[in-house]
Amino acid sequence: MLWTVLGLFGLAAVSPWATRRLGDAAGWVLALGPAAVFVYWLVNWPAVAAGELNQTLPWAESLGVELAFRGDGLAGAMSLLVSGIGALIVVYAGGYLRGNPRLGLFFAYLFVFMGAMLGMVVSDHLIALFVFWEMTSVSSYLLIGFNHGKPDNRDAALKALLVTGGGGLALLAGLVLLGSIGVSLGLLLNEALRVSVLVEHAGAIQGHALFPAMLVLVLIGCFTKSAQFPFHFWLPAAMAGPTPVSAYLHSATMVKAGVFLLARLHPALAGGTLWVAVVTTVGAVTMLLGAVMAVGQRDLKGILAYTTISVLGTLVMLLGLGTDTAIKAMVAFLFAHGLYKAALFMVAGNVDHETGTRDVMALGGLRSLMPLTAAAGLVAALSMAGAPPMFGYVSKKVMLEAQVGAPTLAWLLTAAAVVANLCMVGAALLLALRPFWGAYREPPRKPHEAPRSMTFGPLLLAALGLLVGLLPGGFNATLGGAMASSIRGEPLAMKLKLMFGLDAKSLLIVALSFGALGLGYVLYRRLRGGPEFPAGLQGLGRYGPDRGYGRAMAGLMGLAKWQTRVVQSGYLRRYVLLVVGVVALAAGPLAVAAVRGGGAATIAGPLRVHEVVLALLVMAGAVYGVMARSRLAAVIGIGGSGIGLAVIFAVYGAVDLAITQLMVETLVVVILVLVLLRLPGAVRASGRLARGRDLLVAAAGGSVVTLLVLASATVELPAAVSSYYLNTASPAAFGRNVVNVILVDFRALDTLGEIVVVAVAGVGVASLVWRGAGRRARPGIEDPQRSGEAV
Amino acid sequence: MTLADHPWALASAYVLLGVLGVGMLCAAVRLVKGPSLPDRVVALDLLVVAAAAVVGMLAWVYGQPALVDLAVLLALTVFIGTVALAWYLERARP
Amino acid sequence: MTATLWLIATLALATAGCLLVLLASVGLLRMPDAYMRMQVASKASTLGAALALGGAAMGLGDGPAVVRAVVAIIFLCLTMPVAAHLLGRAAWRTGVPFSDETRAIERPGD
Amino acid sequence: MTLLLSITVGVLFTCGLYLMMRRSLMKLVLGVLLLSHGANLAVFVSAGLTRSPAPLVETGATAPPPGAADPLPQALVLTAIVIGFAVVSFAAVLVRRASAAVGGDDTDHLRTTDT
Amino acid sequence: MIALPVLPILIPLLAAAAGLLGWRSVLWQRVVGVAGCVGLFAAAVALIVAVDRHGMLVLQVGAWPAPFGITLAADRFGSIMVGLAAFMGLMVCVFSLAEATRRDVHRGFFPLLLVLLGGVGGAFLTGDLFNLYVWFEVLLIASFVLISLGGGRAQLEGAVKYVALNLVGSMLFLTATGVLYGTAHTLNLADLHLAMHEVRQQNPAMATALAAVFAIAFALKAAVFPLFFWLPASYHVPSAGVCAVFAALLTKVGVYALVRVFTLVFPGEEIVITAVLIAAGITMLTGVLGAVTQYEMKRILAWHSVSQVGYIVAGVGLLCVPDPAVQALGLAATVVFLIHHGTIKSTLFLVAGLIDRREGTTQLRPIGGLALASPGLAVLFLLPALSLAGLPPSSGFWAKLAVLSALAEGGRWWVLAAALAAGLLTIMSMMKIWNEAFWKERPSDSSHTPRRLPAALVTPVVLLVLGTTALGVWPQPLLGYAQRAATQLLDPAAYVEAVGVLPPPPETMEAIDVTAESSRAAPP
Amino acid sequence: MKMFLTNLLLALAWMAMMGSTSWTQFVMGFAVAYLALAWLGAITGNSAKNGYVRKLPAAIGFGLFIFYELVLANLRVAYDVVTPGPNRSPAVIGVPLDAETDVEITLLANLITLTPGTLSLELSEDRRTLYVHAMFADDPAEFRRDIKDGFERRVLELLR
Amino acid sequence: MNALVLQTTARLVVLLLVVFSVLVLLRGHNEPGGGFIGGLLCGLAFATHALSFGVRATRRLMRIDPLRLLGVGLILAAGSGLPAMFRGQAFMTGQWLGSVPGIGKVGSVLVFDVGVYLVVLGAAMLILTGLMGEED
Ligand code: NA
Ligand code: NA
Repeated sequence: MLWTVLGLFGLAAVSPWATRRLGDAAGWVLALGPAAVFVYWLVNWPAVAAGELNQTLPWAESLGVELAFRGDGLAGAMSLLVSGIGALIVVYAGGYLRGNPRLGLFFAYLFVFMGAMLGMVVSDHLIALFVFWEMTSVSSYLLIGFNHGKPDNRDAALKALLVTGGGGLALLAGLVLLGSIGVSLGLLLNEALRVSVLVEHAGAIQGHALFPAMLVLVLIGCFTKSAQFPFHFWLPAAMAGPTPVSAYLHSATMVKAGVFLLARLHPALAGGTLWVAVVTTVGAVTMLLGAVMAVGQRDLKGILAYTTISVLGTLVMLLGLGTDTAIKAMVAFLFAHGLYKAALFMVAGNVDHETGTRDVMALGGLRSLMPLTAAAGLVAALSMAGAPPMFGYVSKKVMLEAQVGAPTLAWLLTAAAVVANLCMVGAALLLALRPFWGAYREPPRKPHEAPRSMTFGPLLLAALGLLVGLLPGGFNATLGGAMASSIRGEPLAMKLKLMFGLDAKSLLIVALSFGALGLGYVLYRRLRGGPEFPAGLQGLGRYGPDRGYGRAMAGLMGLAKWQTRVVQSGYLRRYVLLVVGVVALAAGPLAVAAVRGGGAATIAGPLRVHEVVLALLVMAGAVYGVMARSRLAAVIGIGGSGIGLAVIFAVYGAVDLAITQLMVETLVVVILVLVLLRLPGAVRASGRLARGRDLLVAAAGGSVVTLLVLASATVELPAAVSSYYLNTASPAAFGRNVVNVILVDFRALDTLGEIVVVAVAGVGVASLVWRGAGRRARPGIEDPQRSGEAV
Repeated sequence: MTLADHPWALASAYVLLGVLGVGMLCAAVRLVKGPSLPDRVVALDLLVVAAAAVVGMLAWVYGQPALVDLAVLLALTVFIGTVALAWYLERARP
Repeated sequence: MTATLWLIATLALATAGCLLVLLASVGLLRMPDAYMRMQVASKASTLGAALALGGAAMGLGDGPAVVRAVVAIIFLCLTMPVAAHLLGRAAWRTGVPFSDETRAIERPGD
Repeated sequence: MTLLLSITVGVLFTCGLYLMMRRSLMKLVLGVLLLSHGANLAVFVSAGLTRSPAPLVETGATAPPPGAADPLPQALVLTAIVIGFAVVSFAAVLVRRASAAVGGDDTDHLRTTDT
Repeated sequence: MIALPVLPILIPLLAAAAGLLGWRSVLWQRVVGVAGCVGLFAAAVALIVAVDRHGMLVLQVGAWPAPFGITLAADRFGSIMVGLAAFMGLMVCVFSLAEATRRDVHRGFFPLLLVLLGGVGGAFLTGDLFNLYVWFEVLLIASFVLISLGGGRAQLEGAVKYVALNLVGSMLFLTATGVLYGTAHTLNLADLHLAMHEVRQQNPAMATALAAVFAIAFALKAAVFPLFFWLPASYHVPSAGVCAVFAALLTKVGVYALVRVFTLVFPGEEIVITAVLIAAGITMLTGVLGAVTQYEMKRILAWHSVSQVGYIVAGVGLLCVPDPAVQALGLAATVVFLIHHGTIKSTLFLVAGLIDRREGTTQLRPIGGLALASPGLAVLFLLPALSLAGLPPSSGFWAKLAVLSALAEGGRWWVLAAALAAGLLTIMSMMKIWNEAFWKERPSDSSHTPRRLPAALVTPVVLLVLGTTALGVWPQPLLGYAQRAATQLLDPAAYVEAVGVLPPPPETMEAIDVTAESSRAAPP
Repeated sequence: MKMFLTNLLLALAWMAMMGSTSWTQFVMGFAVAYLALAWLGAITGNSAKNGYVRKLPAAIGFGLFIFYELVLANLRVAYDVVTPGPNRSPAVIGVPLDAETDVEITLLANLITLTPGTLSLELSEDRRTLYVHAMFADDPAEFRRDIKDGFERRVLELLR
Repeated sequence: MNALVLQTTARLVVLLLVVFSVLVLLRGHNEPGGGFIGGLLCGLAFATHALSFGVRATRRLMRIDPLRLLGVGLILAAGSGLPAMFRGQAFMTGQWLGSVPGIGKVGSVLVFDVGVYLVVLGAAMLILTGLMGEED
């Protein structure tokens, strides 16, 4: 299984090069990759059915992450869907983007996306699954923004990435929580996120205190990815991508990722009230909303996008219900949708490609010019509408069955499903009838039938939809049953059939089905002339979460600007003030406590006049340095203070120190004087209030240091290190000046570092003051005012 | 024979240190008062020279010949500091 | 006995030095203009420091220390007048005012 | 004396920090210089004050006279002094170049790299 | 083997000195620069391997026994950090062969870079607190000069703010070190570990106060909220190579010191380290918010450095949880994140350098269309950008996952929430750059003719991108190493034993009492 | 100068031979060497041999003179400082110079400065006039004469 | 500064200080002094010279490029620890050659201190001449 994923990534890496070599045939040839994956799953289906297809590789063991693959029914079915439709999409894209110099790049993105999708569906370890999950987000970002010349496309791509990425973060948090729940249940780190292990501990997990938080986070992840209300708004915007992308995104894969994960986690997490309530509600709302919004669209891809949202809502709702019928319905619906929606997107793409417009109102009568496309569109649309004998009809039937049999609020759910279906019918007819039948309207470009590469896919998919509808038994026995069992967590037989029984429930369902079809047709009649009637519905989109997204972005910008203004004001003095304030506030109370704690300190010994005078001088010099009007006077004051300090050192037996301090001070004064000479004039002082505040904060900072110094005397420990120096310097290090011996021998490494500092300071000053050194710099490269000046 | 052997001598040495201290304070006052920059420089000069005397006395009081070195260096450096300040005063004139 | 005498002598020397330093400081405070302050400060302090240092070094009775003290004294005598001259010149050149008592001020070109 | 010198440390820090909060670049450097003084004195005082002979071994002896000052803080402070010297020198020259570049001894002119 | 711990300090310093000897020759400077970096890299690799195989390597400089001399102690954490410094140093050095102008070289670019690396190496390897201060100053002054090397207004402005604020931190560090010496009377970290037991017995508040001051000093160096101002004000002003080396190393040293001190000297100071954790959470958000307003690539990256420091420090902050398993997770996360961020952020700065070279600016508004014009550059940006955003499978994802797992294990939900929110905004920022520089069409009023990118500029970036991508795809070696490093960090007793702190010999035990105020030499 | 250095060298050699670095040994060595030079100066082949030998006593006398002046002037200033009310008469006075060489002028200016009450302020561009600030200059002419007859004469005597 | 009095004195003072700085360096292991103090003193000496005669004259007088001085100093200081390494001892283990009267035991430590001296001197010179060079 690993190789199927890696193979696609490898294909991604070579496809830009391969596309250039293969020319027009590239699509057909490269499609062999996903086709091979498709074949792999077909060939291995017995193993899948037997649950024997497992593979575990070490990955990030330290974090308990393994590349654990499990080819169960769900994985196998999804893989077949992904790789099968994927192969068709590759073929289709080869035609759709023929001659586009970036076709190779497109294939690369597509294969990354496909590989990630395949990796995701087969992952048993949730972190590995998440890795692939995020890869789909990123590759879809690149795909949506493929035509990035237009700002709208870029915005749409970003919106998709931010919403799904944000959801991904929630999901990650949820998974991390789930992992820690697992560990707290006694699982090993690497097992705690293995779905196959978690399933066995479902009860314990759901009883854990962190379960609700975890569940909500995971659901947010799934809902954003699967465009559930209120996160659905990114999906219509993502129509911007080239059509093959939309097809792939919507039908098979990315948006189904969320549904897939819900299905994957269903055995472990589902069943509780929270799950049922949240998932069912969100799903139902999304189903209704998507369907209603769909009929308000004029853009082919817009209609498709909203109907997709509706279907996703349906799938989620079914998973929320979680009854056996609901799961069967979900499986059927998922596949049916995969087939017809991909076909319809390709059909829409063909229309767009050939006519240059996607506005349904601008199209009409294309049937004769594009017969194959029209045929595929019609069949697929019928499946979408749920008309017999299509796969769509079969799945709709079982869906309604699930609604009717819902444990609570069955009537409400059923009503919602019927309304949604009715809108779907309208939308389907709008898609398939309006452009092809009726009077011919002159589109922007003269249309003719799309090339074979672009009709092959939709025809095949539409035909499959019809085939499964007619003969659902094969599906029941293979894909459907295996997938449903995986979701259920125990064997579950699929029993889809075209015909219906004659019991009351079956009759009700059939009645509802056909009723929806009929009402849908009525709706279509209203819509055909132009969708004025649902124009009001557009408001739902405009004032809904999308607007919230815009507001959030603007708010974020405002907040960021405010923060920058407040925190990063550019006033150095304010920075210093804040830093010192932090020191005073954070360390001040602790320093006070430190002085009061511990033993009595001997801090007030006998005073000597000259020492007191020296200390006063040091302080006076410093204070004068602060008060002096003239900067030179300040230098003199501080210089005096430094020299006083030198003498204080001398008083306490530190001659070397005193000498050094003295000479350094002198040199510093010389340097400061040199600096001062060419310094521009000083600015006026700040206001009294500011000065008072600064003084207060500075004094608080100073007091902290004073307190710390005093506090150091509260602890009495032997000075063993010093004794060692005093006793060892002369006999072992052959020097009688112990301080110097420390500097050049005991702690010579300090001194080495120190002279490096001095040397660098010298180099630095030289580099600052040498104006001449750059004269011979190469022209063009020399850029003294480096970037980052403006704004 | 050191200063420390005679309490009276030691006491008078401390008195002398106090005298120097008072002198330093006077100089500090001038340093602060100015009014002209040369005044301040002279005050600094005097402070350092007084400090040299203090250090010399301390060498005696503590019996630390090493401190004399510091006094020597104080005498050396005060010159350089003054030269620099004078250099500045002359150059910085408007 | 000689030791005590030596001690008294060195103390006297040091006392003179310290008093001179004090004198210089007081003069620095009391004199009316920068030039006169320089006069008092630079010289009295030089002599004072020299005496104090010399006295201390001799009192210390350490040979090398006395040599160093002598070096310091020579150095002070060598450099202090130069420093004072430079400061005076700077004051003079930058137009630091003379006190009202000053009777005559001759300048180059007069 | 420890108390008085601790207060001296505090005053040095206070003055240094206050100077760093001024608008003048030169005062910024002077502030750093005072901070450096303060830190050096803090290290020196914390380690314990002794009015004692310098840690020098007399010729012929193997150790300094008993009660000699702790040599380690001296070495540390010496190192710190020299580092402080290097840093302050560089800062001073930097400030001079910066004030020339922004046309004034004013930190409020240094705002273009923040916002 | 005995020499190994000193080589990462010695090689760059000697090379820097050699560079100064022949400073007039640009060729000589370049040769010495590359030779020094290669040597350092070799030494670092040897060190990492040796330490991982044989345990800690300890060198008593000057053969003076600990705690009397200075001890160099290389544990896993220290060596991997040295490895990071060496690797990034080498990459930036090669990059600078093309980027640094003759003028820069004449002003000492290569010796300065080498000194910076030497200082960083010293900081990562030393087992002595004051020596740590010295190496901090070494790398600090080298960074001062490097940041101002360009000499333009922006460089000088940034440098002033950088210098001023970092010096406040240095002074704090120095003061705290002095006070700590005055309290515990030793500087050797291992010895301090022992001495602090005694200190805590005599005055526990003193230990806490000192811990707080050290935390503040190091947090300032690490650019943790609310002490990060220096970073956004200055990180973006130097040339890209310098930015890269700064991003790789400067804040890291602060974090390193935080880890070292809080595992060895102040273990169990819960109040302080809790504050650090909270600050880390705020830092994550502040940093990303700051980036939102920026429209210049290097500034954006600089702000993200702040944010990412929050993630890094969060791992350290988990030391506030008494559970050693959580502590180990946190520290391991810190190590992983350090390495991740050190490489990725630098790579991105180097990419900014490439864009600067090609387009003449790193402002986002006047450039565009690079995705089509230079697909290679697009790949070189996109991969590390996604990694910075924490999207899998990249080093950034594993690092983030490690931090999140640790936070979850420690039950610090608010910080975890902050980390997630910051993650989203990071994605946004990276995509802003991508949108503006790569996807957006080139503004029509742009008159700049793109310049070719020389191989010396591109090669290190390619290597870095390959390396970091490999790290993302195959993270276990790093993760495992980090885990072992964290375990080692949480075993101070082993550190003390390896350093071999000896009890003082009996005759020196009659210690001079330096704490008492006395004037024994001079009679009263 | 060469002779002086020779003298110094000999003194150092003396110390080395005595195996002592004490200052008494140095003084002894210096004295002995001086005497030797005074006697056998011709050996060095220096034409100014007698100059050095003769000038050393002159220099010592000069030193004593300076010391005397220094003490005297200090006392005068001290009196002025400690007594209330001014009894001084400050002035800036230009003194024409006979001294020509750098060393001569420097020495003179320093001496003037070193003695309290006078401070050399400025040397004219043509190096012919030294402007002196005097605290007690009741009569400028007399002041000039004092300088020229006192300091300048002695300086020139010593150096020429 | 064009002051005759200063220049005349400075000649003497500079010479004195330079000699004194070497003295301080050499005896530093046993008396107060050492590489730092020596280097700083020598730097101050040249500062005096520069202030008296102008920085160009000082550069001419020094003849050695201060940057080279830094390089040599660093190599001496860092290199003084290498011989020990080549003998299999820890870096910077003292290597002693013998006794020199007036200085005491001489060895790698003195080399180290000389390195310190040169670096401090070089840096001081760079800073001073750099700053004053701008004035010329
Ligand atoms: Na203590
Ligand atoms: Na040694």
